[in-house]
Amino acid sequence: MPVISYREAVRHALAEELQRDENVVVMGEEVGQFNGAYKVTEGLLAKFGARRVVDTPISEAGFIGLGIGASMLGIRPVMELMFWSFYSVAFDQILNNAANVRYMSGGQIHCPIVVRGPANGGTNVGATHSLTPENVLANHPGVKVVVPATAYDAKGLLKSAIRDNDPVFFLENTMLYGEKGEVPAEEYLVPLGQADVKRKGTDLTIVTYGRSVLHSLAAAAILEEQHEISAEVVDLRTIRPLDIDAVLTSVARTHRVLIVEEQKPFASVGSQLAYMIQKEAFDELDAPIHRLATIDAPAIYSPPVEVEQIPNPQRVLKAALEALQ
Amino acid sequence: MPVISYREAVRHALAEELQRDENVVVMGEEVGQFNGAYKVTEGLLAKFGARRVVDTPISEAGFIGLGIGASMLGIRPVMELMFWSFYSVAFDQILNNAANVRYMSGGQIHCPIVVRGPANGGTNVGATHSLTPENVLANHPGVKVVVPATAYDAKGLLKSAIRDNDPVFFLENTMLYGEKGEVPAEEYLVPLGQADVKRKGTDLTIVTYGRSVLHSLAAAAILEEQHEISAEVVDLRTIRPLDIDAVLTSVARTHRVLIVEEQKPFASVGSQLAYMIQKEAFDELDAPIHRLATIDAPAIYSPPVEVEQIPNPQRVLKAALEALQ
Amino acid sequence: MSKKTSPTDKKKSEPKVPGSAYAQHPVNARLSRDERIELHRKMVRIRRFEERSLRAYQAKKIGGFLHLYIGQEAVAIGCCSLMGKNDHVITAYRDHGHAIAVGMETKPLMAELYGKATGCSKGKGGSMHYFDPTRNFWGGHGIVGGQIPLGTGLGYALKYRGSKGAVMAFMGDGAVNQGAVHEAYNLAALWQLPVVFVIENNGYSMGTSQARSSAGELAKRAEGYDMPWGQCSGHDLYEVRAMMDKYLTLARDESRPSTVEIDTYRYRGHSVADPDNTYRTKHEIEEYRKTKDPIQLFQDHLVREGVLDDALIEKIDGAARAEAEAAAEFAEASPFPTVEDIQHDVYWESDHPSERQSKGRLFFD
Amino acid sequence: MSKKTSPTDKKKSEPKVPGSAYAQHPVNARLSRDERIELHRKMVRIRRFEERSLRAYQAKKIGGFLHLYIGQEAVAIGCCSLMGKNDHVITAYRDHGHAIAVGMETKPLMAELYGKATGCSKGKGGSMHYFDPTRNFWGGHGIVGGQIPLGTGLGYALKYRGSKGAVMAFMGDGAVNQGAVHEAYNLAALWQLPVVFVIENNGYSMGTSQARSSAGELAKRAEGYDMPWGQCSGHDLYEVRAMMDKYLTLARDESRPSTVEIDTYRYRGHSVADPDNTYRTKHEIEEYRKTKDPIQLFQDHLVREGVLDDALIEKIDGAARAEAEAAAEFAEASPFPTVEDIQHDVYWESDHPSERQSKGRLFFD
Ligand SMILES: Cc1ncc(C[n+]2csc(CCOP(=O)(O)OP(=O)(O)O)c2C)c(N)n1
Ligand SMILES: Cc1ncc(C[n+]2csc(CCOP(=O)(O)OP(=O)(O)O)c2C)c(N)n1
Ligand SMILES: [Mg+2]
Ligand SMILES: [Mg+2]
Repeated sequence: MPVISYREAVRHALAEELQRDENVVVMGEEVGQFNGAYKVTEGLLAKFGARRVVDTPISEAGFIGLGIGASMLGIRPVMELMFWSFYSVAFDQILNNAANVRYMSGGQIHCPIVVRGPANGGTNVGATHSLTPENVLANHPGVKVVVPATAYDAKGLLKSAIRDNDPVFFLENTMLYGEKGEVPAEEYLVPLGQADVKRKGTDLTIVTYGRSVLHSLAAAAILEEQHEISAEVVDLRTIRPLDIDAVLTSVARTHRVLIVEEQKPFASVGSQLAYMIQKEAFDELDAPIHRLATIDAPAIYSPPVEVEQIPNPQRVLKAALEALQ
Repeated sequence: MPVISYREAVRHALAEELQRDENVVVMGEEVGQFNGAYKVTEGLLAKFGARRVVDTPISEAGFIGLGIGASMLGIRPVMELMFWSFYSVAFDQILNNAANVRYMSGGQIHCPIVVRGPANGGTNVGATHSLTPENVLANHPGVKVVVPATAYDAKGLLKSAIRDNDPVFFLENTMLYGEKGEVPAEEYLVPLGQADVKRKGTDLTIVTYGRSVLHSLAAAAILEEQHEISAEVVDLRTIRPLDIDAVLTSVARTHRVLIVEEQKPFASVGSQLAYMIQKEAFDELDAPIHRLATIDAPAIYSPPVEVEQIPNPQRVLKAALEALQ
Repeated sequence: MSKKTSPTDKKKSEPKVPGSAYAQHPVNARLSRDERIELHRKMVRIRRFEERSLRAYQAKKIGGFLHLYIGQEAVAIGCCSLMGKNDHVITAYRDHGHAIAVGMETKPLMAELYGKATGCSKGKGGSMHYFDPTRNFWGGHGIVGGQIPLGTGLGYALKYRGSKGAVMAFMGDGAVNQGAVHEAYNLAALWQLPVVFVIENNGYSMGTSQARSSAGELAKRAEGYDMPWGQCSGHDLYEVRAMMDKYLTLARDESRPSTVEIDTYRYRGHSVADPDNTYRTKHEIEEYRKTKDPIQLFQDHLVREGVLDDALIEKIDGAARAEAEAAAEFAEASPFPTVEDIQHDVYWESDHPSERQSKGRLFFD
Repeated sequence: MSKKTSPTDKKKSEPKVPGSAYAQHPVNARLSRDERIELHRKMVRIRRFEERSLRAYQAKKIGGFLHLYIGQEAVAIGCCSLMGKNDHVITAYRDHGHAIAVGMETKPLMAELYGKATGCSKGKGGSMHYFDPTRNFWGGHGIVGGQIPLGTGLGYALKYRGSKGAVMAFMGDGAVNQGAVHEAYNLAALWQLPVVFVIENNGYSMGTSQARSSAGELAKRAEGYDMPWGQCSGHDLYEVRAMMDKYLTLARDESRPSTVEIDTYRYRGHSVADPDNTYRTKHEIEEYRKTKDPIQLFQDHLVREGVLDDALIEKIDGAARAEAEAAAEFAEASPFPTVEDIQHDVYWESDHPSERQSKGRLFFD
């Protein structure tokens, strides 16, 4: 199977869907002539032209609102937020308009829009550029939220997202863009809402998503080698819809849970998972559910310190050992 | 003790602090000449003049950002959001600027700003006007979040909030404005971060805040009368800082927990509480933690149906009985 | 505080002689007798509908907000009467007039106010959220200014598809101070989208006069984006049509955006809950009623033109009252949505279970 | 797409003769010899500091973004050299120039880039977030346009207190398309706040030329809010001072806001990570370097004025290089913040435990 980067996987998904459906438009700051701030959209302008690949001014509320409006008339815009952090200036369009317009119209309207871009820390860009809003987004019924960890998942999920008739928020990760993985040459889709057990295990369930999947796998390898502990790593892939069954199935086998997430802890995705697991699998739990999150403070700039603020393999390892006590 | 409404309690807090500190300014849409959309600020313009009580255009990002900037120079603005829902257009100012500027400056700056206004459903104003963002706000380290349920608490907490040197987000409730309660004639403060046991009980801990406190008390009365169940009602009053000790103390006595909140369920304040309780009091729990939240959909307009979408005494009662099974 | 002209002394275009200076404008001159009557009828239907809804509100049949359009009817009717099949409309929460103007039936409109399942939005949207995409009507939006980027996107879609149409994106005078509006202006001007931004300037945003909320002339801000703009009175339906025809044509034929500020007035408070006693005088309201009521003015035109007479006026009014009453009866008799309905119309996918592609849990408790 | 004048043919104010037409402006004429030298020295110090930081970045001593100001020095120095004790500054992420202009030491600036505890923001802010309230410098802000309401609020505070001061709120040409900027314009104009909105127009927002991002002339948008505005070249430090003096005086003396657009140019990519090969030609950059470099132009003025000679130029430059090197050594030798430091500087209250009034848990895990 071809080995390509996460960045290329996203790009291929965009190219294939642009090719497949005349209504798909890629839009955002620097996506065209500049080839993308993170080069995800490289070459798309040259291939599809300025009608399909559209550079915007720095007006996130304006152009995302515009995309939502266009989607109501059947355009399928795939909007790039240079950073998901900038949802802060487009919050109203994203979470009042895209999320609610179907409902408020009694089901007469739907918004087949995708908003995508990176949402992560670890690149030393400071507090305002390191928001990880998957919890905030998924709090709003009406939207779907996807956080792929691998090239394979990124491509298959993005293609599903673009074909989805509901607003889908797709959270990538600048630290993953260069990560490579096997991706089939032939077309495939990964359905939204289906978790993936990235590693089988029996002693501990690590529930995670996004880049933390990689850290969790690294920690699981050390647990196996150095501690003879068999950890299962469940990659949610999609936050909403949520494949809670996959989580519960794993918990029913391991009876111990560690949630790993690159989020501020208060009212995070992990909080929600903890609530659901204890509610739906109370008797399966041999110990409290543990969680490893980002250390609770705005994102620090200092490079070596930021590494310690967000999850990393050593932090996951330590948390896993605690969860097993 | 004088009995006044929640609305008056908030107004008195504003008036007293305007009187006490020349740097306090009340600002927002219609707070002055119109006497407030919900008449909370009635009479303040007449009493304190247009320098201290300031009407703004409909520019939430602009005027809240302005307030934050002014607070950096020592003004203590108390900003009214006509609805907290409109934080959607001011999100960046509130959660990137107010929450982060102290951190990004290495502690050189602080923002003694209060943003207040109602955040609730139940008044049939539809999906975009019924946001309850306490979970989203409290997710961001650097801010404080207060949700008072009674006139007494509203006054004492708002006065503390105005004197606080960190940004405080104060969430009122239009359905509570008319509720009356005893409020001392003499000055008092209620510290942020201190829960209040609004009813003592032994069989079940109901953890709640805001208007749901009233519903929980109503349900607790029925539980006592009709089911001989003694429910304790813990009113958090403040979401961040969080008085988790008060919750744990109660759980250690009752061993059963129901969380009641007027929030969309996914990654809510209740999720966070559930995580913390099971983590810190795992062995105290005789049954899974239950939660009653708003039915997961955008806020419906239809008046009799909206009553059923948000928590109400009957829904709390039903949930309490389930939690006790 | 910057100097302001109040709405009352800004009506430079006001007719000096009885009869409208704009009656002879081609877009008006070509109107048939029946079309003229229909324009009048629609304005009357709006007013009677809203008066009836006000009574229903007072009788506690309606919850939430009720923002009446009474006094502004000539704006929605004037603008929407120019709509061709590729023209689209979006507006704010004061949307009853536009809904009737685009041709929606009053029964589902009234039922929506009552929160009934037969409402145009199934009782989910309420007064602020009327929608009818089949009539190119995209709402009814509650967040001030939030609909303007959406409307700009409708224009984008038209241009993308090569449809020769125009979008009218309505907003109030207070809405121009929302950042999203300006972002949309720039996008529309930069990309030359076929959007007419219509500012319905009724002089107040809630209790705040224009002079207390906005620096500078409202429509003139368009100049900063190289966008053509115009101002007109919204009391004379003929004038609204004449002005809008020009800018709609610019949008349809040349795909050029513009901003049109239409002076108008609301007789009622901001919403039914507004006591309306802090920010304007009873006298001001009465003056408008007496001298500028859009229905009265147009009725006078049509009487002078020999199109209307007392009998017909009566008949139209009677029918409009009866229609409003029938709408209220329909609303009253209709069922409420059920608690199960709360979770319908959230996701396209959960509403189309057989076509669902995604897995996993969509709703939480 | 609206017609645009490119930055290069807009410099109507460019001096036709050697020497600056603005040297005789009172605000420049009154400068002492030492003051002139100091202006030059500060520009050189910025440039050498940034060149040194670029090398540190390439050596992987610096993380995140590094947005260099090289080519724009006359703007920050020109503007900030006019600051009185009640004048304040706020800017975006391209903030090194402003920080040095207001008088910050380069050691803590460099240490901040290295992410060290001795940095001006304790290593918490990085390149984009320099702050020094003691010098009336309020940052360094990463969200495009987000600092503009804050700056307006600084102006509000000045006026509230009755301090006779002005705020300079800097932004780039791309930032004018953020809604928050327009909301702030309206507030400043409506309330007559002493704020000068300074658009540093370097022709590009990242890889997007002005013509591809903005309809209309940038500064002219101020007109829509009845705000005075001006445009000038930012290559000639004397011109910047002459123009800004006028608007700062308007702010200080009459509490009137304004918008000033200053044409300038950055030689480097948007940030150090920008390969800078998709949106402008090498030729364009070289032309600027050769004909409009602000340091070279001012140096030439001062040589003509007899203020500078080769020896002094050399000496200043050598000292600036040595200073930059010393700053890098200081940064290198400084300690990083600790993991415990992550949770300091979040809340005023947790940083002042003895004065804490609130109870309960402030941090979560
Ligand atoms: C972002 C936002 N802020 C505030 C409100 C509350 N609000 C609703 S309507 C209104 C006044 C709007 O006035 P204008 O735009 O002139 O329209 P009009 O009501 O006169 O039709 C306000 C402040 C809102 N809905 N959205
Ligand atoms: C709201 C927001 N959107 C996008 C960005 C990413 N971004 C950072 S700088 C920049 C370009 C800004 O250009 P301009 O305002 O001209 O300033 P310059 O970089 O030229 O100094 C962009 C798009 C951001 N930081 N904030
Ligand atoms: Mg108005
Ligand atoms: Mg620029």
